[in-house]
Amino acid sequence: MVGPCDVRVRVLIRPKAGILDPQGQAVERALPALGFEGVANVHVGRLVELDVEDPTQVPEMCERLLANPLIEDFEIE
Amino acid sequence: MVGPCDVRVRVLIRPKAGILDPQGQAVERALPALGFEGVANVHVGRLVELDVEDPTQVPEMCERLLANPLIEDFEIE
Amino acid sequence: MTTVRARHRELGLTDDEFDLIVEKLGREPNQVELAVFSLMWSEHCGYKHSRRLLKTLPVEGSRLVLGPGENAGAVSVGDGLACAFKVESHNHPSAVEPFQGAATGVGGILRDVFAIGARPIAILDSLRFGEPAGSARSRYLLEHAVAGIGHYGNSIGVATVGGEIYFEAPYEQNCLVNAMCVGLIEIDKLIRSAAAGVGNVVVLFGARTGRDGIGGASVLASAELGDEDAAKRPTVQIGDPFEESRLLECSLELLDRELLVALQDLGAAGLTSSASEMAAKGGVGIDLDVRRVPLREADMEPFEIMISESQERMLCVVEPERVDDVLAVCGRWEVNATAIGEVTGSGQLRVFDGHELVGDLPVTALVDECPVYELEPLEPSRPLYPAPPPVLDAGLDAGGTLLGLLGSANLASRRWAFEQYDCVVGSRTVRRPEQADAAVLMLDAGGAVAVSIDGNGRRVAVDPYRGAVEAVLECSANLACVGAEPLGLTNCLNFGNPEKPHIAWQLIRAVAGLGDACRALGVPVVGGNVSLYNEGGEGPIYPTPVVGMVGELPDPTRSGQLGFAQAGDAVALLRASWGPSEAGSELAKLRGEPLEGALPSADLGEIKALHAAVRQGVRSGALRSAHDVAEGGLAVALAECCIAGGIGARVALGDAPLFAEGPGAFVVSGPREALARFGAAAVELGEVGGDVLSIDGELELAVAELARTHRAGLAGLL
Amino acid sequence: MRFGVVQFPGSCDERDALAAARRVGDAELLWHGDADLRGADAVIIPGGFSYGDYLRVGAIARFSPVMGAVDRFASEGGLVLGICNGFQVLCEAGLLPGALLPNTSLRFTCRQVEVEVVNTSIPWTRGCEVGQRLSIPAKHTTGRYWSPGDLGDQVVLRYAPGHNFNGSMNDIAGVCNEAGNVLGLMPHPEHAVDILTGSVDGLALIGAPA
Ligand SMILES: Nc1ncnc2c1ncn2[C@@H]1O[C@H](COP(=O)(O)OP(=O)(O)O)[C@@H](O)[C@H]1O
Ligand SMILES: [Mg+2]
Repeated sequence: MVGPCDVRVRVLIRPKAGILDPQGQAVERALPALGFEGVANVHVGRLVELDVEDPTQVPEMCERLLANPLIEDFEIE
Repeated sequence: MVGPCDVRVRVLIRPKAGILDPQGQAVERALPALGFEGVANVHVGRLVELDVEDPTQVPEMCERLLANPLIEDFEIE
Repeated sequence: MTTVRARHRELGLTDDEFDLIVEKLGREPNQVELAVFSLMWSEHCGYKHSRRLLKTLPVEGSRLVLGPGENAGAVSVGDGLACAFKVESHNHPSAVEPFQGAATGVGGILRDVFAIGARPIAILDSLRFGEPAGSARSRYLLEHAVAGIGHYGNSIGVATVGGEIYFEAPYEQNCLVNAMCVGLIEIDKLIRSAAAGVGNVVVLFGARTGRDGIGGASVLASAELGDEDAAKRPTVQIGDPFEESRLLECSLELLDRELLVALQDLGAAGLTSSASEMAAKGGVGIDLDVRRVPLREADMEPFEIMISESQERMLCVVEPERVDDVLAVCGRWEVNATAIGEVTGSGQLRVFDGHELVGDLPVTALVDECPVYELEPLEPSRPLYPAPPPVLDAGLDAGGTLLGLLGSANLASRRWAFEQYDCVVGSRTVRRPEQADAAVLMLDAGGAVAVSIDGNGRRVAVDPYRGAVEAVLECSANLACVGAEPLGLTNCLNFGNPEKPHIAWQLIRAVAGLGDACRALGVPVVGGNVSLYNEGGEGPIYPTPVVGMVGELPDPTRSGQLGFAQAGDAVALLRASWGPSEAGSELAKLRGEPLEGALPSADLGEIKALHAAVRQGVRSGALRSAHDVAEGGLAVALAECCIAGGIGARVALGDAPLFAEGPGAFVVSGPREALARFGAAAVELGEVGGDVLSIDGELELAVAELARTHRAGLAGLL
Repeated sequence: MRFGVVQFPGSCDERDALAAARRVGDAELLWHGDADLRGADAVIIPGGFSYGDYLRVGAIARFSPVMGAVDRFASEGGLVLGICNGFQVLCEAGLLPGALLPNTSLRFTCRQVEVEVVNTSIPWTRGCEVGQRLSIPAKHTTGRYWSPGDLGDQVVLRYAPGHNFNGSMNDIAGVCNEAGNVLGLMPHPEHAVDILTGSVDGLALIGAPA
């Protein structure tokens, strides 16, 4: 399945700034209860990793499928 | 809320090797039908980003809250 | 030799069992064979300590369609339709990883039901945890187990319509997660799991096979959980409801097109138990080639492939000329399907790795000749369990006591949990949680089925026989309250280590109680499950037989409800052989009293007649509400009727005790003249109306306050 | 009136939607793999967990062949109703504005809710009065509606006060496209078509075009 010339790509997907991120908030609220102080700006997003033959496809794949540009920002590594 | 000496930490959380990753599997199966060829080894995980005063605490945070060590591996950046 | 012996002990086999295996094979088993035997002869698959007891349960009934022995039992509900159902435990996996453990528990019981060809229509869950107050672990297990059940049931589109949750200290280390599934099937479409037809092809379909739950059946299900839990963790099974929903539709289409000879789910012990049980039931042999099994991970050894507990897989037997059609149907549902073997006349389960024979096992030895052990019961001379810590002041007045009970973990509203479950999908749900004592699901041809699940471990701990009888009566009472007549029963026996004499005694007495109650009510036991060795550091769990019952009612528009319905209606107590006591009651628990004293004895004949009277009253419309008096006694029952109806009542109880518990009583309401028809069984207590519950003038509480306390109880603890 | 009810892998409520539609007209299932609406006058994208809700709700289903046909059908003014997961799919497909985010509770919640009809000018609500309240079950984990900017009268349904359990912006429960032929909502009208199961208010929406 994995071709010789495949590249491992990592896509980081984050909730857009300004849109409520209850997951981040939940983590931020839970940490002090566990005794972890001094934590702020917690955000929870998605991590997608894949092998692709043609890395130039990836931005379009993100735009159309992996992320929803209306509510999410993505970063390709 | 953000202290001067805070560090932005990025945690990547992935399904443990060998443990079923239904999401990655479903995405991989769907992609060709959607016109995205030549994609393999898709894995979907979580991305947690946070500002911490004391980065040495982060591994323990992952163990206890951010990740589920039974089924997930985490990587701190 | 010594290494082999070391190995068989690791796998949970005794030296005697190992010698017996050598005798059956006429030689030493190899690694594959030893792994297969260790699982088939584990408690979980072999029923080593329960088989003899289970044989004592009644299995006859006029409506019986399928009794114990198949993946699920079934009873006839008319129009050529059968209702299939079964309850099963996933206790140890849930204690290790509650979300996935509970989710895969639901997945497993769903497969048992569609393995006989039935379409699942309902799920119920029965949960036991330690006290949530003051135990972060218990709250964690509760939150994640409930989320896991919802995740799986909601995603696959089967309504979760009922269940129960109890909190007791003995479940702290060893929680219980039992799930029941109910399905519907046309009787002539029922399919068995018996393999047949030498030369027929064995097809594995569903998820690919990984290292999930390797050793699960013998390690997770047959050994006490101790500190070494961590070692078991890498084998956590992950559920994929999306895979299962395709597997379900695919299986039902294969059966609909009559393409299969036999069908079986892969549960505990994976391919090993499925293949050998299919072969044993059909009196045939099966050859399997593990090399053809689609793997999720390369380099799995043959024995790993044979015992893997990867979820969402099924095994079927197909005539050679139909294999292509079967693969085509699977393809349409995007379900992997592979021919991995064939039916033979050898009576052997033969495991090949390509052309190499890596295991050759006599099927009867695996399935039918597992050693069965005699229990050595000893009645304990004093309570086995410590008294619970007192949390309710014995000096409180009646009102304060009632509020204390309503807000307590065991009696508080379960809304926090059941709102996480889809109870409407399927368009059958006529009675949802908190509308009535049993869930009601209507049938397409008219009529409806009602389902209930119950089992109070603390009362069984006080008196295993009467406690088990009460569990059956409670289910039957719940069905009566919606107007349903019991048709069949399933059960899950959750107990501690049966090799301990006191546990053996609990098990024997509880099964005797189950059997007697079923015989008295004329309800057959159509199936179930056994989960033993439920012990943690602090000792055994409460003995917990969980009973699931299915009944029928002719007219869903006449389904009963528990809430008072109409101002001016009379409120009555309907009772027979009712002699409630505080022994083992919720009040006794909250006051920290030891688990002593006798549960009230019950005249099963009288109570059966009472249930019939309530059922008739609901069906005829004479009763506008019906609710059985259970945990918390009469006062709590009255409060629950007020809360559910959003209306008050003014009653005088006379000599009836407020909080004592025992079977054989109902709080009902309806027109005064209608209630009069119940004759001596009925005692008029008062009248529905207003926004206050007033008992004997001595207890006056606003319904709004009762509701607030009841609603806040569980959510407040989390 | 002929309804087509789309079936994706992982759909849950398609049979319920089919039965509900048959109370007011003819209806048949449409397979996700066929780019063919088989002459339907109205299409229902049902609830459930298409493709397991994996990656992002509705993200994968929206690429299935049948959705291409739905897209053309909608652009020609065909009537489309997206329920719950169907609403999510239509938003992902760009047939409806906005997006659906995780409930603020982060929990799946199943509850009978009341919604208020605020726009009766579209085919799906023409049977309703402005301000009319409908009792309909809602059940989802990802129902928090969000959209940049003001939607004006594309807002068709709002949760009645106290009934917005998912945290939707401005209590929005259902929105339509600019033309008004495509409606998406989180509550399940197909589960409110029989008094025995709790309510018949859903017929006001499903039955409107018929
Ligand atoms: N407590 C019980 N009461 C009645 N039947 C039981 C009980 N426990 C197990 N059985 C029956 O024994 C058979 C084997 O059970 P089990 O191994 O759990 O089946 P499966 O592997 O399909 O889940 C089933 O038919 C089941 O109904
Ligand atoms: Mg089975």
